[in-house]
Amino acid sequence: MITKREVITIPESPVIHPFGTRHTPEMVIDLSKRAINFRIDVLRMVYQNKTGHIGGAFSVAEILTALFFHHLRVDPANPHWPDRDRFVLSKGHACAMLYAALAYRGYFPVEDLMTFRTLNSRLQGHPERQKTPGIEVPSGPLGHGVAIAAGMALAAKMDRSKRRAYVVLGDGEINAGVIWEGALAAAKYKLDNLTAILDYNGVQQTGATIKVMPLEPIAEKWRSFGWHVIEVHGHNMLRVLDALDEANEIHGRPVIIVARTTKGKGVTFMENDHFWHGSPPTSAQFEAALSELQQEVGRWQK
Amino acid sequence: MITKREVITIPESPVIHPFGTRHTPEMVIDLSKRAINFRIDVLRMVYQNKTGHIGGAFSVAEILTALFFHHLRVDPANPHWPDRDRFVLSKGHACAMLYAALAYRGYFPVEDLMTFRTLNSRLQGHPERQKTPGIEVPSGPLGHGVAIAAGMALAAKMDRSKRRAYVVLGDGEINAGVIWEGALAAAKYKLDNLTAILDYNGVQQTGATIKVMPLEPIAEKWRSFGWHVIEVHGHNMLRVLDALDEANEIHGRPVIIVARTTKGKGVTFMENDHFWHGSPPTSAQFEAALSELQQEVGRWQK
Amino acid sequence: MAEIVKYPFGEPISMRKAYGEALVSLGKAREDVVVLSADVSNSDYSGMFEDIYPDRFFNVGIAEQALVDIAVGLANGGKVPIANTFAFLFATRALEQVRTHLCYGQANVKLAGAYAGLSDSFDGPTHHSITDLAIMRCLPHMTVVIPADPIAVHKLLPQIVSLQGPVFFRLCRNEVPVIFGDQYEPRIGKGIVLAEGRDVTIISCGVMVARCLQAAQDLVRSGIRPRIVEMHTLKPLDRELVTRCAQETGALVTVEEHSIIGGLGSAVAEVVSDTCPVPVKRVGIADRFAESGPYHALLDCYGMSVNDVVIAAEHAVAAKGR
Amino acid sequence: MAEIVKYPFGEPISMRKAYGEALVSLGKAREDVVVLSADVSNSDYSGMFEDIYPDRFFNVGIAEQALVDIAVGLANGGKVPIANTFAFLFATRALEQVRTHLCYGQANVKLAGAYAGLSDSFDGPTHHSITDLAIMRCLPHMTVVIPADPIAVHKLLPQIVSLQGPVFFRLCRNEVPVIFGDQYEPRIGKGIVLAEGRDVTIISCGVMVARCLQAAQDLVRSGIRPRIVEMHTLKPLDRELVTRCAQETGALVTVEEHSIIGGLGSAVAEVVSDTCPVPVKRVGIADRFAESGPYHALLDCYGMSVNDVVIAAEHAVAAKGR
Ligand SMILES: Cc1ncc(C[n+]2csc(CCOP(=O)(O)OP(=O)(O)O)c2C)c(N)n1
Ligand SMILES: Cc1ncc(C[n+]2csc(CCOP(=O)(O)OP(=O)(O)O)c2C)c(N)n1
Ligand SMILES: [Mg+2]
Ligand SMILES: [Mg+2]
Repeated sequence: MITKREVITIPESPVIHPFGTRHTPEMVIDLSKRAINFRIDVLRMVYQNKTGHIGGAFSVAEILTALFFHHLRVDPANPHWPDRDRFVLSKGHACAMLYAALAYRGYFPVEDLMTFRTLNSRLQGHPERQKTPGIEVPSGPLGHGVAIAAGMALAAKMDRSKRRAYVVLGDGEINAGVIWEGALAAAKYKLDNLTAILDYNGVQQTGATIKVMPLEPIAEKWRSFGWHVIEVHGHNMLRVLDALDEANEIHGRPVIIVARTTKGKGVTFMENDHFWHGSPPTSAQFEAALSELQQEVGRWQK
Repeated sequence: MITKREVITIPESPVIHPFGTRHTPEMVIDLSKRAINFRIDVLRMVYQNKTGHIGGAFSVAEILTALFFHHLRVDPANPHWPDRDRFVLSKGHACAMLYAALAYRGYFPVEDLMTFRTLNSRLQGHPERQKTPGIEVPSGPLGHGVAIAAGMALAAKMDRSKRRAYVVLGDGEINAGVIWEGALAAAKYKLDNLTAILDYNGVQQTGATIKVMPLEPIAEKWRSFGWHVIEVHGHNMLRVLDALDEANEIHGRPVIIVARTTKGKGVTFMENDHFWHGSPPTSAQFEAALSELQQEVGRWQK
Repeated sequence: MAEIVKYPFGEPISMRKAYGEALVSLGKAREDVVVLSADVSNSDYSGMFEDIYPDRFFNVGIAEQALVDIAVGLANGGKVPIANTFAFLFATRALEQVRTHLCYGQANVKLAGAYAGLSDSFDGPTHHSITDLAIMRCLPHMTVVIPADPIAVHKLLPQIVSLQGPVFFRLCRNEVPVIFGDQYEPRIGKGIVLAEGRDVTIISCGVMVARCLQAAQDLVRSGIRPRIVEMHTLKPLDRELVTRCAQETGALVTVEEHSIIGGLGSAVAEVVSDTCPVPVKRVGIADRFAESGPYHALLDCYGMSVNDVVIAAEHAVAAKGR
Repeated sequence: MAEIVKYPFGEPISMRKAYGEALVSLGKAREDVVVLSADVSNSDYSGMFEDIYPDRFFNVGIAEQALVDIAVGLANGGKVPIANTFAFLFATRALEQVRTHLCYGQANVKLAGAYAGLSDSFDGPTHHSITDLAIMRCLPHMTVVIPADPIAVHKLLPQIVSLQGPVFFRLCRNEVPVIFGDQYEPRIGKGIVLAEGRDVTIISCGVMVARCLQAAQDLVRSGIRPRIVEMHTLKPLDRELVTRCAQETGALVTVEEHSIIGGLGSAVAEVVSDTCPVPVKRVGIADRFAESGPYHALLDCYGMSVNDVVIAAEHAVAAKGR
């Protein structure tokens, strides 16, 4: 049995690298390490409560870390600050990773993480606005993120605010028609303050996307819908940070960052296997995964 | 007041040019003329009952005529023949034109046309399967056609039948997300027995598509979703006939014929004006429209 | 009470036009209001707002799911969005958006459901909206409001916008008689007794209220004195009023332009079965699709004629004995 | 009657596994059956059919609207499609497809709504399906069937496929006790009296039937003899049986894993308010969203414990007097 304390894998209070600061090697190392530590937290959360989604949480570790510990202009002490950047985890099932990021970012106590999906927890099975500080809108049913973020970006434009809207999408998720409705609308309104990040891990719930619902040519799809496309290695922290910055420089159209990632990233037996979409590990699997991730943290430590 | 008899603008029983016959000049002339006569029927139906959609009916006149009087392998005497080609008018609001084509094709008495949208009529405001022979599925709520026709094409493949599925789409209609869900699925299952025809008239209900919801680059959108695209002048009967044939020769992927058309085609004051999407004409407008269309028939008569 | 209802009724006025005007007034009064439509702004008359406040108007094309989701995003930015499309589309095509973000997420978005009931009569059953009340009513946190005439549209819309949280405002397309006078002061959540009576209570909403008032005159002539209640708010239902009517009149009739399953009739039956079991006769569409045709003819043919109300009231009274 | 219900209940069996097995048997019996899923075939267990009949199985990705529409196209070609996804998605995301093509168009498509009620308990309120019965029930031409245990799944699925027209088959995700013995022979449209009693009738469906049988034992101990009715078909409702129970026992309790608005309770209240007004107490979720947590704990916390049924029955009996 894991105690609540054990979850604190980064005992020092985490450094925030404010938006606009240079992407120094130290910062990249710090954020990369942190992303792996978040994977460990997620692993513990899902293992302890025997429920949750590991695969798609692991694939967005670097993306969420880059957003919450550098790129997003948010204030955990004032989560309703009107000019905060807006973030939507459209692939809501990956919320264990978001909860880890939010907790360490200061939105709520890190101790709460281990209550994930239990009765009376503030951390629901999928993101929930009322219970969890830092969540803008619920998610879980896939497909909403593009259109919602478009609405957020539209509101920012009306307010002549510099705030931006960010949305993280799953690749299976973009099978959903409402994604393309939102894509058309964002292009119509030239929402260059909207950045989508596609977690292009090539796997959805029941198998590889190429088998379940082929998506190639992915960049052409978004381009033909009026979006600017940036392709990036989604586990390379520096590239992710740079891509997020680059998106701010695209004018007159929304941007999608197609992040090439691996589902279950970091744990060899979980990678690319849709079994790990929504299954909790056994204790042996937990130990193996933990040790692999800890070794990986160790490699960044050097 | 128009009597029921007056609707019969083609008194001779219409020639059917069976599928596979050569697209002779006589056939093209006959079908072109017939399409204009159908416009006259539609005009009368909408005028008499003061309700219905003219603009989008006029833009598909040649397409529906080509399909029902040549291309489709159907048998009005046996509307449930299992191996009939399947046709879905996804932009169901244009059904006045479909009803005209079905009536003259022999599915039900031509006299019934003038009962359009009245109580107890077999001709509902939007297509209805139970009441109207020749209708495969209801339509009206936009967006269903691609996915439904994909299901029809899939069934044909399972049965190893040569029957094909056809669907006519509006350009405004393809704003709807479910269109793109269906497009992905049709490509996944390589449904080369599915032909979509996009009535690309550039106008939707509240204005030009470029203003309401821009769709360009249209061909790239469909290509990036895995479809073969044929572009054609949608009021040029020979080109429409040829494109429908050409679609049969594309293997391994579904085909969309992007038909460049004009909303309200054939009546100068109706063309390209979204006002004529769903408004019935006054008596003066009716007379003016009728005379312009009759002159046009006359030109083909020579 | 006589001042609430106008006798004789005023000339018919277009409900959608009244709605467009109310929207424009609101646009003036409240700068945070934004209006969205899904390529039907010339049907639902939200286009009247667009003409005057183009910068606060968004036409998202034929994309009802995105319509609601974009509104959710705008609400997150502090706007008060009023999303417009056909009632049946909110209640079906965009329902997951409504459930997840408006009801569960409690986004402050208002839905103006145009062409409700059979009012888009000629377009036929694909466009009729005969189950929207059942669908919206079952969603937690949803408020469901149904104006009975053009005056009600004007009086209710500002309240809807002032309310925090999602509201479904169910609108008729057509010209309907003005039944309310200046004394009509609806408050969301409170039913209104339009006429007193002790033999039976007729509870109705929307354009059927006028038909109930007509039915009341027939009933009085045949010796039945009905109480007439206008239930402009279907959810939250005025349970106290419903129970009191059951206690005081011993029988109820519900009248709605909707299926007899799941809507007002069902809401009333739920309450009185719990608090004061009395006969409830439900007037509405008998769980079937209608057809294309003229509006008032459809109402008559599909179980919502004045006479249908009269007969239901007679049956309700007769059932009291047993 | 004792043979219908097994006492003590059998060991818990996974409902979704029972469903997968029933689907496979059906695949053998009927070549015209095709199965579709929307990227959740390892959740809804339609994947068991895929394993054996891959050529008759279609995974359309995360596209529930296309799922239903493609099924409509297949039905048009003479197949009998069984579409599979989460119950809440049929009842919201794909609802317009369901309404327009299955109900209005009467396409012969079956919907297997997985993870219904609170049974996808840990995924939380976004995935819970607490209004699907209200939504499906209000649609004309829809048949709504809710199996109470794994045996019922096996017995009902073939009937559903034999029926011409759309059916919504509401399925629990989890392991539930086997309550029925071999004598259980459900017929769609007919409720079943599982236990006789004269003081009150408890009408329930789905996994709550087991809890009602447990509640009955408690009630008998405290001197109340409840009649227990299993209403596996919510629509068309067995009105005769409901009315007879009202007449013979004078009070009713409805029990469902669903909001108390619009579902079984509402259907029963509609009927008895019309035919035989008696107290009806509705057990279910009190018009709110639940939360994440273990399944049985959620049922207990959100108003569907055995004790909630007992208390409702006591209240119903007490209300008879008044
Ligand atoms: C509309 C909808 N359909 C189905 C599901 C069930 N579901 C949850 S996650 C998932 C797969 C998502 O795949 P992807 O978007 O690729 O996510 P990732 O690989 O990043 O986990 C599915 C089908 C859902 N949540 N919402
Ligand atoms: C889902 C849906 N949304 C809105 C409508 C209302 N509507 C009917 S026709 C139409 C415009 C269609 O435009 P388009 O597809 O371009 O058709 P066309 O120009 O050929 O008439 C709209 C918005 C509808 N029928 N269905
Ligand atoms: Mg993926
Ligand atoms: Mg058009």
